[in-house]
Amino acid sequence: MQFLRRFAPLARQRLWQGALTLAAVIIFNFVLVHLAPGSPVDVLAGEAGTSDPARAAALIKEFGLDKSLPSQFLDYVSNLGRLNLGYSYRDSQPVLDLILTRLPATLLLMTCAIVLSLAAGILIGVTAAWRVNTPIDQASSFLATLCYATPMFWSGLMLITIFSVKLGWLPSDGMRTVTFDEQNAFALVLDVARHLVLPTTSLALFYIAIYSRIMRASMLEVSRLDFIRAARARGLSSTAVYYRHALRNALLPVTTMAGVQIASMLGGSVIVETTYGWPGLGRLSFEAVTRRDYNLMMAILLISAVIVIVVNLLMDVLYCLIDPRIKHGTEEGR
Amino acid sequence: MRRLRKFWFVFSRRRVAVLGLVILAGVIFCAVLGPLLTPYRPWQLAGPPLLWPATDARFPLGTDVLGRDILSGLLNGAWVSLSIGIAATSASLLIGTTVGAVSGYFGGRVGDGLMRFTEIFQTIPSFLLILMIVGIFSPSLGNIILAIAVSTWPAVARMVRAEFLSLREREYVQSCVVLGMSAPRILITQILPNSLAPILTISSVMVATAILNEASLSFLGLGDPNMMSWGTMISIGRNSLRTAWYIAAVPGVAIIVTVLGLNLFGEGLNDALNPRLRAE
Amino acid sequence: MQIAPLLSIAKLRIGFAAESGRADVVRDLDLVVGQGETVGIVGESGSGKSVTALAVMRLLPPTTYVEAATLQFGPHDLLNLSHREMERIRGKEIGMIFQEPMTSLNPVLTVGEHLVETIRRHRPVTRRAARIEAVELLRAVRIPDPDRRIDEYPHRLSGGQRQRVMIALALSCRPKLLIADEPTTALDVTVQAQILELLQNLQYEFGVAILLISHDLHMVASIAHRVVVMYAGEKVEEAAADTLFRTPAHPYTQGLLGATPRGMRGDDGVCRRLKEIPGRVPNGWDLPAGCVFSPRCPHVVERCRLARPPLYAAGDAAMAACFRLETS
Amino acid sequence: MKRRDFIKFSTVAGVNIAATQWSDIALAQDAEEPRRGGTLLMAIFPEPTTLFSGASVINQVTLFGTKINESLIALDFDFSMKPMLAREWDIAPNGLTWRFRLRDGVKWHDGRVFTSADVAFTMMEIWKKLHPRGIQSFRNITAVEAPDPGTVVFRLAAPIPFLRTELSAFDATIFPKHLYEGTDILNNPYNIKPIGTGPFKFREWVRGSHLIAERNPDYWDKPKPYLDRIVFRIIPDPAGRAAALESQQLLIAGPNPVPLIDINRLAALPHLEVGNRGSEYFSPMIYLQHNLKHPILGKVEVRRALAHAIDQNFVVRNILFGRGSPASGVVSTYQKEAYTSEVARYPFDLKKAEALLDAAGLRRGADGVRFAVTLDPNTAFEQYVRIAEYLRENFNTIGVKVTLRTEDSAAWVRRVYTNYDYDMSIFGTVLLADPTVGMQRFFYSGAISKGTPFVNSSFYSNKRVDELFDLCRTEVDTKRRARYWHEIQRIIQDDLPVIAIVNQEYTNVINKRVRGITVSPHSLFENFAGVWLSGI
Repeated sequence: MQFLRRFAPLARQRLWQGALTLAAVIIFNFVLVHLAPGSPVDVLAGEAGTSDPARAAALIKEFGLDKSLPSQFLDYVSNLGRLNLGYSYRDSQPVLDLILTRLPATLLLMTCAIVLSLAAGILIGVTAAWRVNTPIDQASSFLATLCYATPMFWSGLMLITIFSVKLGWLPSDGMRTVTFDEQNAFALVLDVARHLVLPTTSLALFYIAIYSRIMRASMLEVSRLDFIRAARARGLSSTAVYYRHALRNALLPVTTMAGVQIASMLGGSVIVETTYGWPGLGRLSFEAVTRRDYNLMMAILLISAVIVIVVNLLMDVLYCLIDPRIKHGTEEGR
Repeated sequence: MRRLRKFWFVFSRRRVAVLGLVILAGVIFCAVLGPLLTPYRPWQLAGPPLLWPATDARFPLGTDVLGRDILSGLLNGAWVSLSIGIAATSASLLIGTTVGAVSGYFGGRVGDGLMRFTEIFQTIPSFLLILMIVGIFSPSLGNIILAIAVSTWPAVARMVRAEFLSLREREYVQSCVVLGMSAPRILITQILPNSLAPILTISSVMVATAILNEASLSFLGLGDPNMMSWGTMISIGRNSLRTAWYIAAVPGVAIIVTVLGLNLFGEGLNDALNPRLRAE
Repeated sequence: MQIAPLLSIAKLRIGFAAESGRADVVRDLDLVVGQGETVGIVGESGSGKSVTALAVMRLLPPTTYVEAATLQFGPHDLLNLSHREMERIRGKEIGMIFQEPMTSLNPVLTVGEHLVETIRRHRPVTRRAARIEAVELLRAVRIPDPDRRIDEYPHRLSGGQRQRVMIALALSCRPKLLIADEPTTALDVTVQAQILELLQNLQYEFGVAILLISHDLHMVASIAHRVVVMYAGEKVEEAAADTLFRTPAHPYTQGLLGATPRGMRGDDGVCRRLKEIPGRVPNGWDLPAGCVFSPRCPHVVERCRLARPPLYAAGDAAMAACFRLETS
Repeated sequence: MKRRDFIKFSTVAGVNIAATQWSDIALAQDAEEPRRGGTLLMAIFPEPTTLFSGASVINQVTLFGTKINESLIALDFDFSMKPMLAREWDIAPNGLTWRFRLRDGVKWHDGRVFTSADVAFTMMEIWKKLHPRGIQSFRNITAVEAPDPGTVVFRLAAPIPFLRTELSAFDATIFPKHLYEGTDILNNPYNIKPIGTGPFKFREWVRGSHLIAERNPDYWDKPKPYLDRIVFRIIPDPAGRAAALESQQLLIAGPNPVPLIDINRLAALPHLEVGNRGSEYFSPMIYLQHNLKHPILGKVEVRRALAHAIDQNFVVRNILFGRGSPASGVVSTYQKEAYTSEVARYPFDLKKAEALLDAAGLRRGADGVRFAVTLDPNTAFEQYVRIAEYLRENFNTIGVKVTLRTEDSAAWVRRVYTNYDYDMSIFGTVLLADPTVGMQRFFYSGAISKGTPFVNSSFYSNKRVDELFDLCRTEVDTKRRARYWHEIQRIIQDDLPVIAIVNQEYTNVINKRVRGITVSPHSLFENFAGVWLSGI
């Protein structure tokens, strides 16, 4: 309970900030999306082959595109209040259902990518700091910069070429092999896992580089602080000093950066999901843009903003757990 | 001159930074002198298609699906990527610095308002924003630069604001205020020069990120069709992965090397310009 | 009365191996600390006093070198102990406290966690027993309401309280020697006095020897039995605390005493202007020839610039490195 | 390859499908006894938006729809009619009355009985009102009578020579009246979970992943279907599909499912068969269309010069990798009845092209450029963009500066068919069996209609050509109809509003375990009742 009492004011402040930002995002999205030259009816017309003009006019009327922009915006906001994110012209179903079917895949991919990038990043960062200025350190730093410089889609293509095409170990596409000998839960999990390996690696590579560099710098920084020398003066073993004292303090900047990176990782998932045909929100957003599906585009931008805000809140909670100096929203320690 | 020698002394101590500089120089060399180095234009159907690298003297790096010379594509790509990177970064720096300076120096409601505005761009994933902008407006060079600039200037704004907030408190700025110097003059003549170091450092990383973004856009088919950029070359090679994977691999390596060079150079710059490190 | 030696150091040399060659920070230092005895080391910053302490604890960075004829602590030859054996000594046999209490505690661990960790490191004690012992330790260092304070995080304690926790930590395994490197410098005067009094009581209670290092002559003299004065890496004078005060033998010590307000009240009760010592402390690279204090010594003679003065006897159990004491 | 081909809309008019081309050996294997059971893994791309093939002609909707809903008749390889839901039929000598005897004992998937009322309702309310092609081709059908549940009669105001092909499964699948009558058909809930009489029932659609059609146990044509189910896997990326075909995670994919560069490599694999059966029905072609309102492109000599600057063989060899053939005119060689080769020819000759441009008074400027145009390729398929890049280079060499503009389909349709803000455009089209249905809309001046894609947006209008089109619409005698067609082709090939670049083959990649595919020229767009999986 003590934790909740301590964290409540910070949560309130963050949620208020989040709400404000979300409102700004909504307005921004609406304006951006409606500046688009083409309109969805062209897509639908294009889609249905040789539809005649009367039908095109009917479509415009039906989807309310003839109304003035402000009134469209008012409808949009009022619908938003009722959690109705609008109807997808193209997929003939509410946008919310469409997103909810695709969201789990993206969340799964991102969670794995975050876990992998944090774990690997911290491990590499700590070992590099532990063996500072040795060949291991230089090699890992160089490798980190290399991964940082590799475009996600390119690493995707190469991984597919090697592991899927040449070696055939891993599938190159989709989330599940669709077969019908009833898979038990374990086989299903294993199947999804096999599909998950390459996309997660592609998405995580970039962030492993970032986290390992931050972790290394942070470890070196912390190791120079007084309480480390004091701990060694108390005869604690070097590993105890390194892992229990230095590591935990060095984690603080990494968690901050992890929060900030979530937004860019969601952006990165667009590329990875398109390269691997992963049925997630990223690929859906790309399709939404090319299909000029207004409601879907706005909904995805909104959901992404919500995800980023929620995850940042989680990161703050994590930060408070790690750093007791934070209380009542005043981040002394940060 | 002395400062330059001092800068070079610290900069050259980090071997990696020098490597970055060498790579950067190489890429710029290719970008500028590209057309003179190869007889073919990037789009020109110069030879037999699907030639593997190092099999035909005329095409050292081979040809793509339509027989276009990959080497001249690479050189032209260097020019495209660098120009897009630099243009987008300078636009982003311009917007970001002004917003950051204003909100950092004046603070108060204006400052917070501006920061709230930049926060939007923090919550919307940057590449998704770029995608939306380019996807919506036709994928031309101008729109790509606009999209990248729009999605990256908030990072600059936040950094510049932090710099200005700290520099604003320094005595030499206070004394200028006392002398009755106008606010813009103080901003430009006093505070800006001192915050150039971090701005310069971040700019090289931003150029790298801009190149990565442009490559991703071209890969998704949203690049400028009349520009043979590295991303376009990779997207051309995307479908022939099984038969001719070099078409996608070679430009990918070019991107990695360039971005690597820019990042290493940025690190070197950071150490050389960062007063605290310079003292060691 | 003869005190059994606990820490004996002979011909100690410490230096930094930079690219531009080796620079000695401490040269030919002899020092002995007896059991239960409090020895002070005084000197300006850069005189090598802290480095000496860190050398004893072998906490100096790898770019330094430590050579000595003897660096003996009880049965242990500190120079040649293995890394693991040294870890056994630190905290168990020798405790140490530092200058900056504000940053000497791990911000993300509670006071209790610090204490329990150290206790269990050196002794096979259950967590609950260690915690009880920790509360006792906090009470011993006069921290109010120890039962609640034990679960506090460092940032909620004042500077003085944190230094008390550091002392509790240092003494948690009843070490034979406590090294205190400028323990009160960062604290304000009232708290300084409390800490010093605490150190004296604990010395009486635990019989621990204390090696007190400071630039504050009077603070050291107030609780040390014997004081060593160091200048530019060399021991220039050593004497019992009160002897040093009454009859400072070495010109540098006289200068130091002259530079502190208390020492300036003349016999006629009139305060004279503070005298400060001209010049600057030389660093390891460009040491003057001959006596190291010669450039700043008011009584300098030709001989001082040519040769280094050895340590001459100056009164009972006192010595100083100045030719003027040479009673041929 | 433009990355967007993986979101291929069928902006190709109508449908691009192909049947499998079986070598003789394969035909012999069919003599084996079909085996029950198994799951057919089939590719469907891009993901359909609806499954209601009554109001949409895009291929992925029809690819799925033809497994669920059936039509009155099917077509044999010589386009003759074969019984389907109609057992037998008789056509009045004047071609104005078509009577069909329906098969009895046929049930809808929800158990209701299939009757002539369903056919009447579908014709009058769906094909004639909503089906993009049906609106035109069934215009002359004035009434549909259902004297008894087993008989349906079509009354025509004027003969429809192509009614035979239009009534086949491809364009005219029948829908349950009891589920659609009185509803807003376009938004009917069954549009995404269709009910039909076909061999497979709709079971599941997981967006972004797959669709499943389950075996219909009480299908009227016992013992078919042989398969347990068909899984339509949504793999948006061509290279992904190629990998899946190779690793047998897909057994059948078409049309043009994989990057053309990979086709020959896949064809060489032991377990795969690559063929283009079905091109005959759809006669796919790639057009370069000019906007005749453009001041310079409006001149016919300029268009002829540009025609000379296109090496069709290069396109076939390096862009289609042999999966196509040079086009002599705007009518496909597959449309045997209508095709003629005695038309004006424009062999590849850059010198002649330059001469024509000089003659037209378009001298090279200081920078060597005669004039500049924009080129908007459709980005649905990678090959259109590659051809655009190829044309840009060739036109460059003869002094015509081309700027490429690529944008997604919404913007392309708006530019070419609504705002007419384009100079030249490249797209693929399907001319179907009968040119009146497939080809007339591009050249008939009456077909110009703002906002409707894949119609005459080149503003070509030639009085004589319009007359000939009107004659063809109702002329029943095939010889006379052919003569009209030949004249149309000669005129168009002189005027060149559109330069036909290549006949494009539509290839399918099919695993050799899949048998019984070759049933009709529609190949993949058949109901797969007779398809089975051999055990090898």
